[in-house]
Amino acid sequence: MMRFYPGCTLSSSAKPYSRSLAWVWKRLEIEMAELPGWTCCGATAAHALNRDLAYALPARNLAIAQELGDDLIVACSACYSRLKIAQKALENPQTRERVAGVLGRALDGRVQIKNILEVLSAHAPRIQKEKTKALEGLKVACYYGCLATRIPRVEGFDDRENPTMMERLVSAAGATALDWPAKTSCCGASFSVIREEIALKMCSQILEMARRCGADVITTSCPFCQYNLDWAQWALSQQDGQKPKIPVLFITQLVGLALGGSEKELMLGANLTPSPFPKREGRRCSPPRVGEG
Amino acid sequence: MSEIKHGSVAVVGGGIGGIQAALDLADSGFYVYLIEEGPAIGGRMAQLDKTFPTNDCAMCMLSPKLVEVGRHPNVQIITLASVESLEGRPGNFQMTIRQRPRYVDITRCIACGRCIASCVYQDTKFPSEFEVGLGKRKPVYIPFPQAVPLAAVVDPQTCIFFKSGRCPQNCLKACERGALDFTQTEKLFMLEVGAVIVAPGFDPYDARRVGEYGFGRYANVLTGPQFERLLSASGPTSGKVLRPSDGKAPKKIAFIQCVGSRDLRHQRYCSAVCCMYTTKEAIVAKEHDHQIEPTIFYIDLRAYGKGFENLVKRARAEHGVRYIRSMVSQVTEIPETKNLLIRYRDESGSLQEEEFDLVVLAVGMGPSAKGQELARRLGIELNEHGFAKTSAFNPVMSTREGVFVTGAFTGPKDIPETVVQASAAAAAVEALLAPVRGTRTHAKDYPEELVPDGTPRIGVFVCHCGSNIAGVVDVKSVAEYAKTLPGVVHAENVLYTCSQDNLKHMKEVIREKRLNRVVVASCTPRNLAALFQDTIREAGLNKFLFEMVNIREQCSWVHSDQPEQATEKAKRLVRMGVAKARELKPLSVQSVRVSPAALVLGGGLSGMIAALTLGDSGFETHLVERSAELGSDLESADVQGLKAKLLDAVRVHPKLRVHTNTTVREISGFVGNFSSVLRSPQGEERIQHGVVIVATEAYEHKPSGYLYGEDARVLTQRALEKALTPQASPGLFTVPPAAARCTVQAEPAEDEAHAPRAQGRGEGQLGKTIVMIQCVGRTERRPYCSRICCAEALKNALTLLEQDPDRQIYVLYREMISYGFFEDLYRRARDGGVVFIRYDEQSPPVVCKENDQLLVTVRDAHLRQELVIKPDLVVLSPGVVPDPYNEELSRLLKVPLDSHGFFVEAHIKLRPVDFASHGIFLCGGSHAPGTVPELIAKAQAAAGRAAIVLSRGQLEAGGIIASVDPEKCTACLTCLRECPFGAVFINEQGLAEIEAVKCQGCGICAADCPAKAIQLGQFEDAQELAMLEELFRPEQVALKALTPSPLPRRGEGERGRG
Amino acid sequence: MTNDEPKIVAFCCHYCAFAAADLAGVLRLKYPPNVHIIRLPCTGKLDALYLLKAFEAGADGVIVAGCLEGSCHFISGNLRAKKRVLVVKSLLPRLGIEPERLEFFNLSSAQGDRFAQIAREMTERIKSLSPMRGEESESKSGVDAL
Amino acid sequence: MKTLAGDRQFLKEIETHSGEPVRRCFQCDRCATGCPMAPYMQHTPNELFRLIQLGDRRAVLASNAFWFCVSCYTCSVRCPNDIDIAHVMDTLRELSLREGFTPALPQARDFHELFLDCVRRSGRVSELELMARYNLKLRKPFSRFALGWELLRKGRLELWPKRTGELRKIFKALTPNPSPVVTYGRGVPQGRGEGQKEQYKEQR
Ligand SMILES: Cc1cc2nc3c(=O)[nH]c(=O)nc-3n(C[C@H](O)[C@H](O)[C@H](O)COP(=O)(O)OP(=O)(O)OC[C@H]3O[C@@H](n4cnc5c(N)ncnc54)[C@H](O)[C@@H]3O)c2cc1C
Ligand SMILES: Cc1cc2nc3c(=O)[nH]c(=O)nc-3n(C[C@H](O)[C@H](O)[C@H](O)COP(=O)(O)OP(=O)(O)OC[C@H]3O[C@@H](n4cnc5c(N)ncnc54)[C@H](O)[C@@H]3O)c2cc1C
Ligand code: SF4
Ligand code: SF4
Ligand code: SF4
Ligand code: SF4
Ligand code: SF4
Ligand code: SF4
Ligand code: SF4
Ligand code: SF4
Repeated sequence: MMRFYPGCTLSSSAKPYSRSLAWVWKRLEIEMAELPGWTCCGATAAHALNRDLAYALPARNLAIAQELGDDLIVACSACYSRLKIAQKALENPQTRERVAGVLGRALDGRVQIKNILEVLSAHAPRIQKEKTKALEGLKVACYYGCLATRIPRVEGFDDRENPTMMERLVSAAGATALDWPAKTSCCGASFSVIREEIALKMCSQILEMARRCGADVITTSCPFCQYNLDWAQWALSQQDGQKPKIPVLFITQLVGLALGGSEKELMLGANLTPSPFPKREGRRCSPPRVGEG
Repeated sequence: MSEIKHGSVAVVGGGIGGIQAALDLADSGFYVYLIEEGPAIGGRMAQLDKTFPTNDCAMCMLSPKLVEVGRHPNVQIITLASVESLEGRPGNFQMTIRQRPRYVDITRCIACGRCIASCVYQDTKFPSEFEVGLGKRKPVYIPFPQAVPLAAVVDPQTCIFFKSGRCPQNCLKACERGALDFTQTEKLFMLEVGAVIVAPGFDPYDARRVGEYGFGRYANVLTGPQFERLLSASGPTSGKVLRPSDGKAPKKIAFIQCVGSRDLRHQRYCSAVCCMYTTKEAIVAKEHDHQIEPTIFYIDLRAYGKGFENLVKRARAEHGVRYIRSMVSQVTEIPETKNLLIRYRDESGSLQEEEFDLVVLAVGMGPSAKGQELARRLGIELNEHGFAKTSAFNPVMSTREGVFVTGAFTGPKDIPETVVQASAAAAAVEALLAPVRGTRTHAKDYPEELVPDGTPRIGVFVCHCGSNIAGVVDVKSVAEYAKTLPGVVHAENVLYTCSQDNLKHMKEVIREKRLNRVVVASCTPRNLAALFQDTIREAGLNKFLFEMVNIREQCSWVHSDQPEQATEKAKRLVRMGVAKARELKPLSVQSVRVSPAALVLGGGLSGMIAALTLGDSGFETHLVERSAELGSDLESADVQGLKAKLLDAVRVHPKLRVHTNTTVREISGFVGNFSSVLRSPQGEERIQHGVVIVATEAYEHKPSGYLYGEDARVLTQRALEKALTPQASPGLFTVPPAAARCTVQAEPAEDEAHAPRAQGRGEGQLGKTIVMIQCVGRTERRPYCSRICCAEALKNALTLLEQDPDRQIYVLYREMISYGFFEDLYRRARDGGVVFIRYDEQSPPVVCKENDQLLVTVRDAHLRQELVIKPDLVVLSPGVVPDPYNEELSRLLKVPLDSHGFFVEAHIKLRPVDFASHGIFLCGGSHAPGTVPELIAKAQAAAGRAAIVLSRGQLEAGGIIASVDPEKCTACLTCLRECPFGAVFINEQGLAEIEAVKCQGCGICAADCPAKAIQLGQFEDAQELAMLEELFRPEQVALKALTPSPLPRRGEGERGRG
Repeated sequence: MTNDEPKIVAFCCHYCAFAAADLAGVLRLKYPPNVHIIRLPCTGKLDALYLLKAFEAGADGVIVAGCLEGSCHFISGNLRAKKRVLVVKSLLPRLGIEPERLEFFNLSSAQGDRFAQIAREMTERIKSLSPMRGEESESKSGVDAL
Repeated sequence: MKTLAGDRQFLKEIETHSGEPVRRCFQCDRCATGCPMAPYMQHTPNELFRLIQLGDRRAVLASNAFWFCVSCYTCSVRCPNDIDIAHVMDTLRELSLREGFTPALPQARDFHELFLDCVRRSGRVSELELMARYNLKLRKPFSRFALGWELLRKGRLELWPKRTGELRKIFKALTPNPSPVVTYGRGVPQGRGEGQKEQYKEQR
């Protein structure tokens, strides 16, 4: 069975993600249950300060999945990366022993950690067949961010430098996937609190690239990326209201839309940037075509 | 040992390596099956534009070889073929071949291209393999214009007929020769061969796998092989450098080195050629378009071969190529312009961003996938890099007896090394199959030559070439016109002159009409002249009584829009051809007996190998060594086993005569017939021999400065090597154990990993902290890279660490020249803790002493900081200089030395172990520095080339050569000076005379002789001038002059102009 | 030969220019039919005399085409030929012939397009010059005049 | 000018802790040319590595480079020598704190420590709590107020996330005593590492 590891963000700031994800699952009849008793993987902080903590926190969750004999499905790129890195590090017998001692649990390293995109793209044909909403002409820049595919020495779920799974989903959903050069650039999420101006600069470069490539929408599968880009546009617009905004959607929101989900069901309104479908939903915001600007 | 039975050899792979091996074998008495996977031979070299380091045209060098092997009576080319299996033992193998159908009968196809033009696909649609995807082809295509075999091929993968069975087959209908045959099927057959040479080459690394550079994603990111095609005049853009995205000429081009090489994520080794091919590509691009600004991003610039450094210097100084030592992490496409953004670190270490119009990725050489499959079928092993496994002491021997390997299949290498290895493999086969030499080759019998009577009786055959010529030129009127020309007694039109039935007909006509000269007006003489010459020879004519007029490539195909003018031109060309034919003379070819013995100069490693190879091939060999001992230079620990084996083998070999303490006083004669005087303490001895092999050495240069000679703790790498104990030397030859791929032990146990081990041997003398300084004295007396000293330093560093892992070793270098698999040594040294510090050419390290403590000061070029090291020992790599004695040898043998004192080969690419003077060959360090395996291959190759001469017994001399008319010679010696091949000598009469065997037929002497005393056969002045006059003779005058019946000789009467 | 087309002879080295001309054919490149090739084993064989003879016999232009520098099959034949061509070029004015009518080219066997281009350019160049020696009487000059 | 001691202790420490072969670096620059943060770093990763190879402990541990690393792993996946550079950056951060070097970005250390403290106490991180504590720490309690409000309004901030105390045990085992997290949570900013530094020195 597939066990879902939501991670801390999906249960708080990335609620639109977890909601839309749940909606899409239901719609596609994917069976998935939350990993019981999951805890934080320590993302972004543990590895920065304490090597073994950075292995032990994910390992605890791996151990739970292992005991259940289940695959672990992860939506957040940071969690995915930490879990994978820890699993790789635990291949080393000494590390494994140390960490297992702390956890009081044996680890066999056999848990399959899967990215949400792997699970979703297996359903791409169904999405293609069952889509109800026309997204034709909507030009989508798929943004993977840095963590999803860059896991040292680990064969990832997609090409490291040029992943295409989201593009396949976007095409299945009937929209046009753009090839653009910033799809795996780092958005500086971990600096959005510490050194805002740096993160803002990195985000604005990515947003700018999407704009220059003619994107109507950016889509992503990582809550940090979504939050960061969303926030950056919001913050930038505080400084300069003129800039056209590119909606930043979770991939599940986009797929959900194609499958007939309502903006409400998919929590589109919770995004800081507006919906790409202003007219139909009767909301006011900038027009989707921003490429020319 | 099973019996040696078959005098035939299978050469698998038709690249330059396979071709060279095939030619060497076929020329020395073996029948060769050349088996090629693709539709044509030529390999990767055919796709190159120019070749480094001389940057001469690849096709100009290759094409003559292609034609030669294509026409060789003892070579059978089998294309579209792969090996199924190999049974049996050396001398008696059975090889099963699977040959895919071509759907074109190559004996009928004349490569006219009509099928292609009429294929139902109007547009060329499918990516062309030859153009590396930059150009397109149709389902039916001719691989490339110079292809051998030159014939169309149908690709069933893309042809509609094979895909759906529903194609009107326009191609079939269009072919006038009925050459297309869609009923062909796959064939399975067996060959009996005595030995196998495997040469399947390499695959360029797939740049898509290095995703960060965006190949396949960004239009203006190309690979090195693609860029070659872009530069090639016959490539998809006719040699114009244009961007794929918009067809515009790029200005700024970035080259990124080591793409997929020297990288644990891809190929661990260095691909050995890409630094140079990029340098070449940058220069050639610049030559094509001066606007272009090339920039090369690299880690180490590996310009280690002969002449390489010079090319790089020229690239920098003359062509303004910018070299930036900084690897690029990623390439970003700018959406609007499709330009490419690159970030790098400049000299000062600051990060720069720069836009380029085009990016070229220097992809490395990966093992050939098909070659690996082939290896499986042949039952030979691969090394850990996926290339053929060879032994260091026999670099062309595979793991299966009787199966030899060569070229890029044995590891990344350039063309000269491939050619060397090919000749070495051929030599090894010759030695193995010596007892059955000549048993499978055929010598053709020709009727006795008729002696032509004075008056020309010329036959002219004007070819339709289907509609290739006849479609444009009115061939009938050309033939009619030919009949009116003086001397012509027969002229006719032929549908295809080259067809078998016509050749037969031609012979009949020659006999019936007692023709004594033949003119064929058809296609280019470059392909078919030899065929026609052979035909008239079969009819009893001297083969030089033939002239070929090209009215296809040089007339109908280029003037198809002006049929009338084309017809007129064809007539003029025929008139010229007939005029020349009237003047043709039979040329004789004499046979010269060959003394079946060899002289090898230099009894070191190379000399011993060369002598043994020749001896094994059955030729008596004199091995001459200046010093008292053979192999005295083989000092390092790792070659002691080899040295002992060689000395034993030399001692007992029945064909070898060793002359130690001996030098050569005099060498006279020429190929096949040399006569030399050997001088030893015992006196002088004269020997007769057919060939000479020069196998002299190169020395470690004696360094100056760095406290060398002043402090005993400063020594050279060689001296260090001697000081190191023999055991457990990692050696340059032992293949490094497969370094644990990528996965470093994540956490070595704290104590175990780096804890000092028991005190190493020799540590007391050599000390703990050791500094090695590379490229000592390189700027001054030795302005070239010596190729071996970096690897030697690595080897010694590893030995030092093996003795005591706690030693601290610093290597101060300019460029780390760990090309090819030596990259493994470099990595092992770093993993062992050796610290490599790069210094700039401008600020070499300084060695000094402070209170008896050695101090080395060096400016770390990466940190841009001065560092001071306090070593216990300083080891210098002063590089290699050629034997000063070479000068004397060069005078004795009349062979050239380059400005550094190394011998100069005949052709750096295609005749790397031959001297320009026939019959003299070279190997050893005096040719160019090299490692032991490289020198062994070179020595074997020299022996193999020499064996070709010796195996013949007779040499043919004559034909198209120059000769002096003693009546006219004024003994001015111009020719003696000018002949590039030393073929002219002064005879007893004090006049110039030309040694037929040495003359190569260039005609330089003839053009330079002020007394016009020299004529070159087939290109005599009278013949050339006759053509000129006929060309410009106005029609009316010509017609008048034509009427008289007794044949007029070219004389005053005909002259005059309208 | 049509009267308006200049008559051009091209002395081509077997290994490069001659092969390049073949390639031009294979690629079906077009050039004027007034260019005629005489094959030499190497341009090193080119006697200065041939050049003068060509003009004497009635050539309007002469092309000499050898290998790229450094690529001569016979080491340096092309360099020698180039020198001879330069010498003859310097002599031509004395014979009343524009030196532009004679030119030396380097090209490789892969440069089919360059061969065609050379043929076209030389034709154009010579057309742009005033016609050669109008009267036949002058044609006796040539070599003997030297 | 600079003297080389020929001491490899520092290199060994880093390699042992990180498990990464820092010695293998051959200065290709790829890590530097791909790093989004390189412009902010005093030493690009390759320079840092060269300094480690030469044993310059001070220069390395005092550098700001690893504090500016955002752990994007660009360098790690592109290093031709397969060195997980980002992980070495983690190691350097840890070591430099342990040895009492002043962090170049104290707020980064603060944030990470607060994050981990949340994790320790709650098992999961509440962004609201984290932000609040962080802002308090910075003595700018109202910074990002507007954003927080916006998020809250849009239902994106959970006020009372699920809590679990499960992780205290792990933290106890893995964070040396006194735990830097806890210590720091009590607000003892600088100098705290001194004792450890001594201890560490003895160790080697
Ligand atoms: C971009 C680039 C530029 C280069 N430039 C230069 C240069 O300027 N100078 C230089 O010296 N070198 C250069 N090189 C290197 C040069 O290409 C090689 O040294 C040379 O081609 C090696 O020759 P080969 O005969 O070993 O292999 P190849 O040329 O690869 O030929 C191998 C042949 O074997 C055939 N084959 C493969 N598998 C089988 C099979 N199973 N059965 C039958 N046939 C098979 C192939 O079809 C091919 O025809 C360059 C290389 C590259 C990539
Ligand atoms: C400093 C240095 C270090 C090297 N280290 C390595 C290494 O670690 N690994 C490696 O693979 N390779 C190494 N090599 C390269 C090479 O493998 C060895 O030098 C090898 O021994 C060279 O073999 P050779 O046959 O060319 O010359 P040599 O073995 O030196 O033989 C030449 C012989 O010719 C004799 N001779 C010279 N002139 C005449 C004449 N006119 N008449 C008669 N006899 C003559 C000489 O006396 C000598 O015996 C090194 C080379 C040098 C210079
Ligand atoms: S039409 Fe016939 S002869 Fe011409 S290329 Fe095609 S197959 Fe060959
Ligand atoms: S059969 Fe048809 S598709 Fe195939 S080569 Fe001939 S014309 Fe082209
Ligand atoms: S260093 Fe080696 S692999 Fe890299 S470009 Fe140069 S030759 Fe190729
Ligand atoms: S030390 Fe020797 S091999 Fe290395 S770069 Fe210098 S000359 Fe070349
Ligand atoms: S150049 Fe001519 S005249 Fe002079 S020596 Fe040679 S053959 Fe005799
Ligand atoms: S033709 Fe050439 S090789 Fe022969 S003698 Fe004359 S110059 Fe020498
Ligand atoms: S990418 Fe790796 S090898 Fe290159 S400089 Fe950085 S750490 Fe060193
Ligand atoms: S992980 Fe750190 S050092 Fe590496 S590229 Fe990213 S920011 Fe730079």
